[in-house]
Amino acid sequence: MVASESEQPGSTDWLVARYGEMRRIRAFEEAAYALFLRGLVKGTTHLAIGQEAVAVGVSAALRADDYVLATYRGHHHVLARGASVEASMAELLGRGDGLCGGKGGSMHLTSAAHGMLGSYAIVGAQLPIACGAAWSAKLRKTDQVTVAFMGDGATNIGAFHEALNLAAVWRLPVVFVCENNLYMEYTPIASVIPVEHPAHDRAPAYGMTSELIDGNDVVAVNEAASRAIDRARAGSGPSLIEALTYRLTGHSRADPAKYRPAGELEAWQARDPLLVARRRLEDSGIENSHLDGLDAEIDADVSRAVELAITWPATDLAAAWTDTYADGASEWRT
Amino acid sequence: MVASESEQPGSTDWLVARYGEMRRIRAFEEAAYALFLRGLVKGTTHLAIGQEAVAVGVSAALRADDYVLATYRGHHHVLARGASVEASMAELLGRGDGLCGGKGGSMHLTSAAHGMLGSYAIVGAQLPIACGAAWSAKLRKTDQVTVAFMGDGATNIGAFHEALNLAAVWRLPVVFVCENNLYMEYTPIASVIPVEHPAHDRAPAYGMTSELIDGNDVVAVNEAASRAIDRARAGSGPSLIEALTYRLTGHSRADPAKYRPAGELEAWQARDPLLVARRRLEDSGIENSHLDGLDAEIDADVSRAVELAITWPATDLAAAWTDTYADGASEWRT
Amino acid sequence: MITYRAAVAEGIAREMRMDDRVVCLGEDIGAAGGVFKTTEGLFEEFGPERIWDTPISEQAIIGAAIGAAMTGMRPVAEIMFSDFLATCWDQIANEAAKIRYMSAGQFTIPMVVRTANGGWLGFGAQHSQAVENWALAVPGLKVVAPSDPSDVVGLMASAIRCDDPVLFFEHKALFAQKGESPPEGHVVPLGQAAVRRTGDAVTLVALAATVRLAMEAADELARDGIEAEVIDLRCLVPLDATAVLASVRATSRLVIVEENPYAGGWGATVASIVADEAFDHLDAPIKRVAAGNVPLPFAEDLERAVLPSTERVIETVRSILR
Amino acid sequence: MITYRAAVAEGIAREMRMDDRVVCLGEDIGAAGGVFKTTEGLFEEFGPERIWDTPISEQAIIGAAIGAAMTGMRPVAEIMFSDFLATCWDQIANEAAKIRYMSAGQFTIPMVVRTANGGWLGFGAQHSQAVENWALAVPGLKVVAPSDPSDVVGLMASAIRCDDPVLFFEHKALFAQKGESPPEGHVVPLGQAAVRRTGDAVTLVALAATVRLAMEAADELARDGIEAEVIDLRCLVPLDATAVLASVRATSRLVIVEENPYAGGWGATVASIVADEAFDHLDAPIKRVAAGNVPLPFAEDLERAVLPSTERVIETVRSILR
Ligand SMILES: Cc1ncc(C[n+]2csc(CCOP(=O)(O)OP(=O)(O)O)c2C)c(N)n1
Ligand SMILES: Cc1ncc(C[n+]2csc(CCOP(=O)(O)OP(=O)(O)O)c2C)c(N)n1
Ligand SMILES: [Mg+2]
Ligand SMILES: [Mg+2]
Repeated sequence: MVASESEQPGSTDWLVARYGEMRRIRAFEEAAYALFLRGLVKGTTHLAIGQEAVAVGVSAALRADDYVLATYRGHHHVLARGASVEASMAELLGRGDGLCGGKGGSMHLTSAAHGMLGSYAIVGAQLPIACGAAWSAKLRKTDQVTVAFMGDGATNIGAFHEALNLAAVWRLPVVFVCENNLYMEYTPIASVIPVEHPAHDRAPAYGMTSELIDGNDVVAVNEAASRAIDRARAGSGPSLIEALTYRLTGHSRADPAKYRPAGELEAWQARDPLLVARRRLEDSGIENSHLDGLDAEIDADVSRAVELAITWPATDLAAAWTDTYADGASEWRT
Repeated sequence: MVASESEQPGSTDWLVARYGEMRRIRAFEEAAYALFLRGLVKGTTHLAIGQEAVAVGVSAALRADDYVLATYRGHHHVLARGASVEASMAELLGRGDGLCGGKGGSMHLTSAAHGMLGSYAIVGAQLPIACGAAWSAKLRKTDQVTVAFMGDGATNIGAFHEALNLAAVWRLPVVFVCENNLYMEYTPIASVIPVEHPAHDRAPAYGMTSELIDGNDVVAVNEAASRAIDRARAGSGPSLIEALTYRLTGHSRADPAKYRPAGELEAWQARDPLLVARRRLEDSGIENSHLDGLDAEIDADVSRAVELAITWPATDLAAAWTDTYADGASEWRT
Repeated sequence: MITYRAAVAEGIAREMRMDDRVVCLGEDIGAAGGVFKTTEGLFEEFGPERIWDTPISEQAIIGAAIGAAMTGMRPVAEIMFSDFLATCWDQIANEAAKIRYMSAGQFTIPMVVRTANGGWLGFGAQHSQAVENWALAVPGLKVVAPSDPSDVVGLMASAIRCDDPVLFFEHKALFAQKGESPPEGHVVPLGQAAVRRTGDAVTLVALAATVRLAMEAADELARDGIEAEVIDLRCLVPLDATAVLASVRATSRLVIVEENPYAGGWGATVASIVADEAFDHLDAPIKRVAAGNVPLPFAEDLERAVLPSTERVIETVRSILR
Repeated sequence: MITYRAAVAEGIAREMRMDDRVVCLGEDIGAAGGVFKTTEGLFEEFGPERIWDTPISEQAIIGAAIGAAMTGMRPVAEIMFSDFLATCWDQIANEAAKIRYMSAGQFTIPMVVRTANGGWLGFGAQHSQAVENWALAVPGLKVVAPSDPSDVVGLMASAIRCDDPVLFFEHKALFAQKGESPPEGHVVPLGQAAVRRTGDAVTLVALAATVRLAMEAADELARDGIEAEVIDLRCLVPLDATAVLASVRATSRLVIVEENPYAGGWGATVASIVADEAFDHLDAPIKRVAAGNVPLPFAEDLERAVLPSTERVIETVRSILR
């Protein structure tokens, strides 16, 4: 979420707030999974458990009027921007009061009110669109910045190339953030890419500034994001950030993640972004028990919100026929 | 054309043969332009005047069973591979005995008999297809090499990125040759690209070997092409060559090329690949008068071939209805 | 008098003068004025702040337009030849067309994609297709294809003012055509077909370049006392089915003249509407004069053999009047 | 018994055993067995020399298949969801479909593009479309969409043996469906529709997942003594128009049940053929039960409201029998 004025980036208060946001996302994701198993969340859903620090660290570096675009793995981003748990979960449940009226679903969480320009489920598709939002800010001279998230696998698709090139040529105020979680679905990214760092190693091809960072450390993410966002805001053009992270669950609900080498999951569990933040807070003298209390509070909040969303009514069938065109309807002929 | 056994690459005989091929292409292009002005060649046509050395230098490094793919600016490539002037020009004229029966036209010259897998008019489209031909050679264990030509402007399209990445990941026996002629249509390439060398500077993004060469020197082209082709044939994977060159005419028949800065054309005319080759030959003791004689011979040959093609009959209208499907016909329903 | 070609730039310029949010992007559209000269003068009048040259990156062009449209601009993107829509079809069909719906109306996409469409110029299989039917098949898009300079200006006004993504098909074979230059403020609403000629014997439904074929056929048929009504659809979405149905109810006969191939062509959708909703009024089989089911050949005579022709329209009408 | 899902791998495996030139490529199709498990077992049986995992590069996947097909292989490419065809539409519609024609038959493109198509699974607007109509609109492609496991095997054999580029639409909602496992050597020729049920009151034309809707509707109608004939097209190209026309000539009534949106849907092409060639035999308006003209919504109840249903088929048939 946009950091409040009182919180000085890097301060203990600031980090506690970020920790809380990450915990909130984690609780949301766990609830989503549980509802999936209960058959209440349908279709498919891609959790960001383990990748919370990227969303939270970047969001805290943004202004409220900045723009964000994400992928089908986007719950963390919409929540980090400030969307409510109720409306987000209601969307996964296909309810009329969900963020997108039940018409988008888990893969398309969108919240205009939070500058969240959408979650896109065609790999790479959000990247050219992000260029457009950034171009618009430049044209309107608003100094808004656009951040586009993507996965490591997305760096192999044509849209990535075209978007990064255009951003560079037009010096657009956009920051591309690659969440490198080592896998494109079930395939290790190293097996489908000829360079070590899928995004970072390609930045020179676009003459673009780039950083390779620890994506599980919310502080490191925030610092790098702040640098890139400041640069964009100052009119110095786009940058790229490759955040090394890991999804601690399967690719999507159906995936038991059997393709992982032994020990890999455990090693990353030890680097869980929540643990990393806790360790930092401990070092600043925050008691673990205090954080446990915070956890309980957040968990209870999220759980209340989720239970509430479950009680919300189903979509009105008439909603199927609205919003195809700007007149609000779907008529394509007289 | 595939160099004959007797010609030692780099030898004077070899260079005279290459010079002759370039001259033949030049004469063809000039004839095509003249026929265009006479209204006999219709549609549009993209000449390679000034870029002959790239085609001839690369072709001389290839085996007869190797594959080549080109762009809509592809006359030089199909001729360099050995297609006849008659059949090539007849295609531009839309004649039934043209290379593609009049169904392809200037932008789609194709000659299976010469391993010329086609000229593609959607920028970048030939690059993934080239990967496929190379993959096939690998699968069939034939040690054939595939060469894909492209323009500088093509390096900004998604297909370029996907093709180079796949070639690298699969270590395909393919060589990508970028003819950097400084312009994408009427736009200087430098204005739409954030790096200095559109292809060469991007090779590292694919972990790919690359050379930046003088594309107007047929010897330099041949040497670089030989290195890359040998590497591919040996199973050491793909490479990239960026050949600096210049089109001495407009982008297509309609273009007066007014966007050129003063002096640019003249500077490149002084580096005309035919002149560069002549200078090399002079240094090797070949009299200019000998080459003038050769020119006259080739020009007369080409002109006879062109006049012959003009006399060839129009397409049979029935040809419109053949070759949509493999049964030879176009029926899509019972 | 103004050419269809110049009408494109004129239509855009009129809107740009009134609305700062309108910006253009595309390959070679700036100082070069576009490869078809359809943006000539815009760069001179509006400058590089509003007329943007792009790399050869069709996905980036459409994506940039979408993102700008979502955030307050009204971009007009050029895809040089409509065949190239295939290189950015995901951005058009899966993104631009669906963002409003997927977000339940949170975002509006007021953008125009202009593109040079169609055949008759000997440009071969990859530069000659009529692909307005591709767009018809994607809910969320509007589809416009003017047949004369006045409509180019009037429909461009509506397209740019429209809050939906509009695919605006400029017909290559019509660029040189001249017509009345419409007065300032000329607007042709989307979804309103034009009856180009009235008649009682048969209804000819046409679009863009096929309007001329239908008109020529009607003139020829009139010599034999056969009066054809010619409807220029102007748009495929919104489709003015009312106009078609009203005409067919009066003439009882329908011939559709379309440039795309028969299989999957837009005429099939029009035919199916009529075969359902005006069935009782039909006195003859519904006929479609469309392109043959082949990629377009390069040679002029072959291309003409494949594309619809005035002669085929005439023959077809005669075949259902016998 | 075999599932539709397993039939996909079985159909491919049978051809791979007989013909070394058949190779597969796609995302996660190797050791992972495909996200829909439709290639399960292939990697184990044929190994990495014949089953190739790719990066997320749909244009490269199709391009690689084209180039390999031109040079002696018979590749089978997977595009995970048919919606993603939009990301490689140029390679499919402008390259694969046209290379044979543009080269006057110098090159042959024996390749199959398999893809998971269609809705009913709550995957939302970008993972649920039925886009077989996109392929119908492009001359040069063949278009196959099986409705049961036996046809999956038999049509896969024909598709892989076909020397043209074939788009093979596997329906996501049918993957779990079980049916008889067809004997070795089972081949269903392309372009031969199957009459799934005979009847004299009305012809129902369906494809892939809509075959079940038509059959259920027919069963229900039969209770009232209305006997519907159900034709499973199996392929859009080649289209078995003969079978449809013969049936309509007998029943005099036609209802088409298709999953794609009405505008630009394949049913329109079928309707227009019938409205032309069987006009004199028709006793009622031609009806099309298609998806609504909207992007597909995520929520289950909304998606069902938009997609065609058994109930709508029944109502529609009743409406033309009154
Ligand atoms: C164009 C396209 N191709 C394939 C897919 C199917 N798909 C969905 S997620 C995914 C893997 C993406 O990997 P990555 O970019 O690393 O993101 P992650 O899932 O790891 O967050 C694939 C292949 C898709 N959605 N879009
Ligand atoms: C996808 C696509 N976009 C645009 C075009 C139109 N076009 C044809 S040639 C060309 C310029 C290509 O420049 P470059 O790659 O440098 O090749 P050159 O013409 O200089 O040989 C353009 C934009 C096209 N054919 N395909
Ligand atoms: Mg990943
Ligand atoms: Mg160039």
